[in-house]
Amino acid sequence: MKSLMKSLALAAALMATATGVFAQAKEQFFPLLAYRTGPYAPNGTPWANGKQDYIKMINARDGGVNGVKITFEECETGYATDKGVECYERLKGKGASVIDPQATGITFALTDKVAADKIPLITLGYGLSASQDGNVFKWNFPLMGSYWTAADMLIQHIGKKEGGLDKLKGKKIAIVYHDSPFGKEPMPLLEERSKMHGFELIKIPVTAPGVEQKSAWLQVRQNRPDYVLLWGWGVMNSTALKEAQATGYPREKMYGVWWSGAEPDVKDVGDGAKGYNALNLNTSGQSPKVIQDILKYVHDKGQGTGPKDEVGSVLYTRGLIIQMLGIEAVRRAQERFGKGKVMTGEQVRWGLENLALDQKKLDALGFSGVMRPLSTSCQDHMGSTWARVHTWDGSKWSFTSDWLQADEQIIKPMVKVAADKYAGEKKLTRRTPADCQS
Amino acid sequence: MLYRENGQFKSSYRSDQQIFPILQDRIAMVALLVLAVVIVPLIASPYLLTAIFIPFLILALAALGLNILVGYCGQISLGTGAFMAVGAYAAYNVQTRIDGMPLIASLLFGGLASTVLGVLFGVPSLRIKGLYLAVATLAAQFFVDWACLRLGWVTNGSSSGSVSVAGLNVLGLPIESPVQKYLFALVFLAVFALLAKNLVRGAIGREWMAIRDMDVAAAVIGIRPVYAKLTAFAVSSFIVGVAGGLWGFIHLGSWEPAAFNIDRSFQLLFMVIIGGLGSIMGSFFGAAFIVVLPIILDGLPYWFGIPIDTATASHLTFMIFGALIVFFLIVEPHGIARLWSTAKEKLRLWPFPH
Amino acid sequence: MRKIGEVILDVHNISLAFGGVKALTDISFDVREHEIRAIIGPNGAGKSSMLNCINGVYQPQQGTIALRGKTFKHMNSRQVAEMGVARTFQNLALFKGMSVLDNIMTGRNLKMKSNLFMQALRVGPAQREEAEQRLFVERIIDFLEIQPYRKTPVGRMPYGLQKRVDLGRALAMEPQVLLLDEPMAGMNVEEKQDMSRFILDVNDEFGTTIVLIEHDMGVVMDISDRVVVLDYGKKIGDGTPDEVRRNADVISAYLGTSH
Amino acid sequence: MGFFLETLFGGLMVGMLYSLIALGFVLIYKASGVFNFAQGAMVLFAAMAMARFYEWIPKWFGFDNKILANVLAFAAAVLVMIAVAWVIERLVLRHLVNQEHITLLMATLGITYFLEGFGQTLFGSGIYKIDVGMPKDPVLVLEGLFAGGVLINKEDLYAAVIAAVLVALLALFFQKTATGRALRAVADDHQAAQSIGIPLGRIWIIVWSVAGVVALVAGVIWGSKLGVQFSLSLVALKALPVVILGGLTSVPGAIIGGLIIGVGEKLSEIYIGPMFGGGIEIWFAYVLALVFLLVRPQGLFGEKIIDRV
Repeated sequence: MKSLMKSLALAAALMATATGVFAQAKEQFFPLLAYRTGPYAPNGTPWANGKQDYIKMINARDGGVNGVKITFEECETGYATDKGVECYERLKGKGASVIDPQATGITFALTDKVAADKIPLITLGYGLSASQDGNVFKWNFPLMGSYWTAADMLIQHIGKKEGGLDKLKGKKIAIVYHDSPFGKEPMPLLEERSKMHGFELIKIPVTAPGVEQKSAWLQVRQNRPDYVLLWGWGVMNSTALKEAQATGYPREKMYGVWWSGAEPDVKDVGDGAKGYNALNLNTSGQSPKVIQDILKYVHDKGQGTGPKDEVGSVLYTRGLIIQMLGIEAVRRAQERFGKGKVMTGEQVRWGLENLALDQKKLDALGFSGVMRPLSTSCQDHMGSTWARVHTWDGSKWSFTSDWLQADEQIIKPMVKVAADKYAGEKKLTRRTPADCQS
Repeated sequence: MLYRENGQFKSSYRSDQQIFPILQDRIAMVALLVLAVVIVPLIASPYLLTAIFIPFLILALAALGLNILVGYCGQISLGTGAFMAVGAYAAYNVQTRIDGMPLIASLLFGGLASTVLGVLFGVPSLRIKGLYLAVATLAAQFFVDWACLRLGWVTNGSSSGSVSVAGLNVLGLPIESPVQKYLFALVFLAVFALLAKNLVRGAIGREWMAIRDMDVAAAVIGIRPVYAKLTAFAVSSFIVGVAGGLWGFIHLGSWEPAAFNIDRSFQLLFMVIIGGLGSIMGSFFGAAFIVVLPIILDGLPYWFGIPIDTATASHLTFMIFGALIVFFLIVEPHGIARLWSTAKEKLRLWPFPH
Repeated sequence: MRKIGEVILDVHNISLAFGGVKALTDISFDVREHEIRAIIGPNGAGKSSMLNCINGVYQPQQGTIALRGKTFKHMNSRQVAEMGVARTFQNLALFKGMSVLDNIMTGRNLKMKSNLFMQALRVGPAQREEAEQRLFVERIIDFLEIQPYRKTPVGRMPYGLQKRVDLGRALAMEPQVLLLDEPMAGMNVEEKQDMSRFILDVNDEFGTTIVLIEHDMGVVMDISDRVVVLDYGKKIGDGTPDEVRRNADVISAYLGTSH
Repeated sequence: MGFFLETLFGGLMVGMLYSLIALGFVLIYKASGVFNFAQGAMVLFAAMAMARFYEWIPKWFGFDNKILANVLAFAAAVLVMIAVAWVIERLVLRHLVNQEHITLLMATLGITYFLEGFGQTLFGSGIYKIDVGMPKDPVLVLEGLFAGGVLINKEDLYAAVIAAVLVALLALFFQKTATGRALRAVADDHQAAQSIGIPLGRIWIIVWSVAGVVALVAGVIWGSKLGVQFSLSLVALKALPVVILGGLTSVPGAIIGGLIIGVGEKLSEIYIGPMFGGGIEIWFAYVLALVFLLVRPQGLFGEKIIDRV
C-alpha cells in the first residue's frame, strides 16, 4: 500500500498547486471535457477546438466578460463514462460553474451529480430529451434541441418531400442507429410518429463503435426502406455511408441527425456521399464575423487550437456556439448578480435559464445567420428548436431546406410524461414559480 | 527500521497460520486501517475521494476477484467486465423492483447472479484450456454487452438503456456524500479481502493453485478439477459481481452497458498482471497503479507546464500500460507484490545480507 | 518387521494405445501387500504409461485393474486416490508456485472436510482441521529432513530436495500403495542413497506397498522384492531380482541384441 | 432467394477478410506458440502507416502520381511492419521463450495497447483514406433469375481475389522455400529445430514480418472499404472465433473457419437477429465457436492435445 499512498500524496500535492493556480479571483473557469482519441476522436476534435478558440478569442478581443478573464482546462474522456466522471470531479474542484460533457453517457452519469454540486449542465442538441422540462431538470440545459426534436424535424422534412405527412402512410422508414443510449433516445418519438402517420419504423442497431456494418446494410437492402435515418457518431457515420454506397442504397434517401452531418463523416467518402442529407443546427464556413475574429485574434497570432483550415467546419462552429452560450449565460448572470464578478454555478444556472439572444444580440456577437435567436425560461430549458437540412454535394455541405421546427404539440406532452416519470423515480417535486425566481 | 522476526517464536501451528505471522506486519496493517478509516476521510478532498479512492477501492475489489481466477486458479478471463455488468444490473433490478430492498442485499444478490453466469461460462474450462478459454470468456463479454442493451427488463424498460439509482442508504444512514460512499466501499473491500485471503491460504486455495501449477498431478492426489475450477469461477465472479454493483451504484450512480465493456475487462486483467498474479495484496497495488497513473499523466501538463495536449497524454497512457505489461511479464511475473515482498525479505536480513 | 501379505493390486491384460501407437499390450502382473515391486525396462517401454493406467490418468482400452479385489476398468484419479493409491512423478510435477508446506498439505486435502464458507470465515472447525493436518505434515517434513525449507517455494529448491517434496506429498495421503516413477532419476550417489533409505523406511515403518520404476539396476536389485520387465509395451520378464537377472529376453532387451 | 444469395455472398466476402486476419494469428502461433492478440493492432498500425505515407510521401518528394504514391506507401508500410516485427522479437519474444501460453497471450495484450497508443501518436486519431483505386459501386447480376437480381459489391470481389492470391503465395512460401521449411520445422518442435541449428530469433522475425505484411494487406483492403481509424483494431476480435473454429495451427482451418464465421454471422444477423432485436452477430460468432469447441476442443483442423506425465 505504501507505493499507493506515496503516489496519492504526490497527486494530492500537485493537485493542490494546480488548483492554487486556477483559484485566483477575477477568472471564470470553464472545464472542457473532450475526446481527441478513440473511435469518436474524428468528431470530438473539431468540436473541442471550437470551444477553446472561442474562449481564447473572447479573452484576446474583449479581455473576458466585463473584465473577468476566462480560463479553461481540457480533460480527455475518450467518450468513456467513468473517465468523464473523473474529469468532472477533478475540474469541478477548480471552480467550474457550467459544464458540457460532450457525450450522452457522461450526461446520464452527471445528471444526478450536478444537482448536488449546483453546476448547470449544457447538453446542446443531445443528452436527455426529457430534460428540456426545466421544472424537473433544474440543472440540465439541452439548448437548441434534443434527439426528440431532431427526429421530429426529420420526419416532418421527409413528410414535406412526400408532399404531406399523410403521404407517409404505408411508407417504410429505417433508422440505422448507434447501439447505445445515444442511438436509442429518439425511439419513443419515432414510434409516436409512426403511429400517427402509419409508416413502418424499422430499427437497425449497429454495435458500437460501428466499424462493421455489413449486416446492418444487408438488412436495409432486404427491407428496401423508402428512407433511412442515420443516427451515428464518430467512425460509424463514414462507415455507414460507405456501406450504403456498397449496397447501392441511394444517399439522397438518407437523412442524418445533426451529429451525423459534419465534414469528418463525409470527407473521405467524397463522391460516395453525394446527395446525403443531414440536419444541422448551425451554418459552417469562415464568413461569419465571429469566425473572422477568431482567425484574426487567435489563429493569426499562432494560438489556434486546431488546423486553421478546419476553423468554421460544422462541428467546430457548434463548439463555438456552445461556448458562446456558456459565456453569454455568465454575462447574463453578471447583469443580475454584479458586473465584473466571477459567477457561481447557481448564478450561471440562472443566466442559462434567462438567456434572451434576439437577432440583434446575435449580430452583435458575430453570429448573424449562424444560428436562430434563442430564449430560455424556467420551464423551457431548450430555448429554440430550429434546424435546417444540409446536403453533401461531394465536396461541401449546402443547405437544402429552410428552417425547420419541432412540433410542440407532440414533443411537449411526451417531455411532460417522461419528466414526471423521472421525477417519480428520483422522488423530485416540480419547481414552484417562486423557485423560478431564485 | 526494526523489521525483524527474530525472537518471535511460534508456539502453535495456529499462531503460525495467522495472516500476518510477523508482529511488524500486524502493526503496519492496523496502522493502514486507521489511515484508511480515520485519516483519509478527514484529510482527503472530495475530488480525491470520488475520483481516486472510490474507484480504486471498487476496482481493487474486482481485481481481487479476477486474481482468484487468473492468479490462483490459472484460468484466464477476458470477460470480467461482463460479470461486473451482470452484478450491477441484477442489483439494480432487485433494488428498483422490490420496494425497500436493503442496499447491501441488492449488491449481494448482484454477486449471486454473476456467480451463476460465472459457473455457466466456467463449464467450458473443464474441457478447454488457456487460449481457448480466453475466447470463451470473450463470448460472455459480448453476449452480456448485447443483452444489457437489448433485453428491456434488464434495464427496467428505460427507453435509452441507461439506468440510475438514487437515495442509497444502509439502515437509514444515507450513502450520498463522498466520505460515506468511500467508507461503504472500503468496508466491502476489507471484508472481501479478508474472506478471500482465508480461502486462498486454506484447503480450497491450495486446490486452486495445484490446478494452476500442474493439473494432472493435482488430479492424481485426489483434487477434482471440476470442483476446483468451478469454485474458483464462482468465488471470483461473485466478488467481481459485487464490485460491479458498487461501480454502478456507488461510483457512477447512473450507467449504461458501455461502462462494463471489454476495455474494463482488459483494464482489470492489467491490474492483476501488474499488481501481481496470485497475490491479494497485488490486486491492490495493480488497482492503485492503473487508477492513478493516467490521472497523473493527464495532470502533468498542468502541473509542470509541460506542453502535452490531452490526446498525446492519453496515447502515452496506452503506451506506458502496454510497455509495463510486457515489462512485468518478462522481469517480474509476480508484479509489484513480489517486488514489495522481496523488499521486505531484504529488510529482514538488513544490514547483514546472508 | 514387515512380511509380504496378500495380493493388493492386480493388473490384468492391460492394453493401451494412443491413436495408432500401441503403448501397452496385454500386460498382467500383481503386487502383494507390503512388498516393493519394481517395473524396469528401456526408455519407451511403457513404464510410465503403466502407472498412468493404474492411477486413472489414462483409461486403458482393454484389461482390468483390481485393488484389494475391487476390480475397476474406468476409474478417475480421484477415486483411485480415495482408495489409497499415491504417486510421485518422473519429471517433477510439483506445484511450483507453492511452498514446501503447501505442496505437502495438498496431499491432505482428501482428509479435509470443512466447506467453502467455513474456510472463508475460518471459524472453529476449519481452523482446527487446518492445524491438525499441519501437525501430520510436519511429521512428514521431519521424516524427510526438509524442515529448513518449510516456507520456501519449491521452485527455488535443489532438484534432489524437490524429489523429496514430491515423495512427501504422496506420503501425506497415507497411501496403502505408493507408485514411484523414477524417484532417483538425475540424482548423485548420496542423494540416491538417501532416497533409497527413505523408500525402505516408508516400506518398513508405514508398511506401505511400493511400486517402483527405476533405471538404476543396482538400486532396483538391492531394494525390490520382485521385478516386472517391460519392453516395447510388452511384458518380457517377471520375478525376483535374481530370476530376472538370468532371464534371456531381459538380457537381450538390455544388451539390445535382437533374437 | 436472390437476397439469400446476397447475404451468403456478403458473408463469404467478410469471411475472406476474417480469414486474412486469422491467417496472421495462425502463422505466428505455429512458429512461435504465441497467440498474438496484437494482430488487430498490427492491422490498424499497418493500415495507418499506409494511409498516412500515401498522404506524406507525395508531399515530401513533391510529385503527384497516385499509383507511384500507393506503391511507395505500401513499400514504406512493409518496412514499418518488418521493423515492428524486429522490435517485438528483440524486446519481447526472446525474453519469453518457452513461457506458458497465457503469459505470452497477456504479453501480446500489452503489445496491443502499446501499438494502439504509438500508432495514434505517430499517425493521428482521425479517419484516414486508403485509395488503391478499388471500385466502390455495386453491380447487379443474375437479374434474369431473380426479381431485383443479386447485388454484388465489386470491391468485395476484388478483395476476395487479393486475399486468395495472398493465401496461395503463403502456401507456396511454406512448401517451396527453405525458410518456409525451416518455419514448419520450428512449428513442429522448438528444441529440435534449435538443435539442428535453425536460428529461432531470425525465424521469429521472419514470421512476425510475414504476419505484419498479411496484416497490412488486410488493413489495406478493410481500410479502402471503410476508412482507417483507431477502431480498426477491433476487427481482430471478430477474427478470434475464426481461429478457434479453424484450429490454431491450421492455415486451411483459418480460411475455412473465416468463411464459416463470416457466412454464419451474417445469416444469423439477417434471419435470426430480428427475433432478438438485432445486433447478435458479434456474440453469435463466439457462441458458434464455443459450442464447436465443446464438441471438438482442438478445432476443425487443429492437432489433438494429449497430456503427458
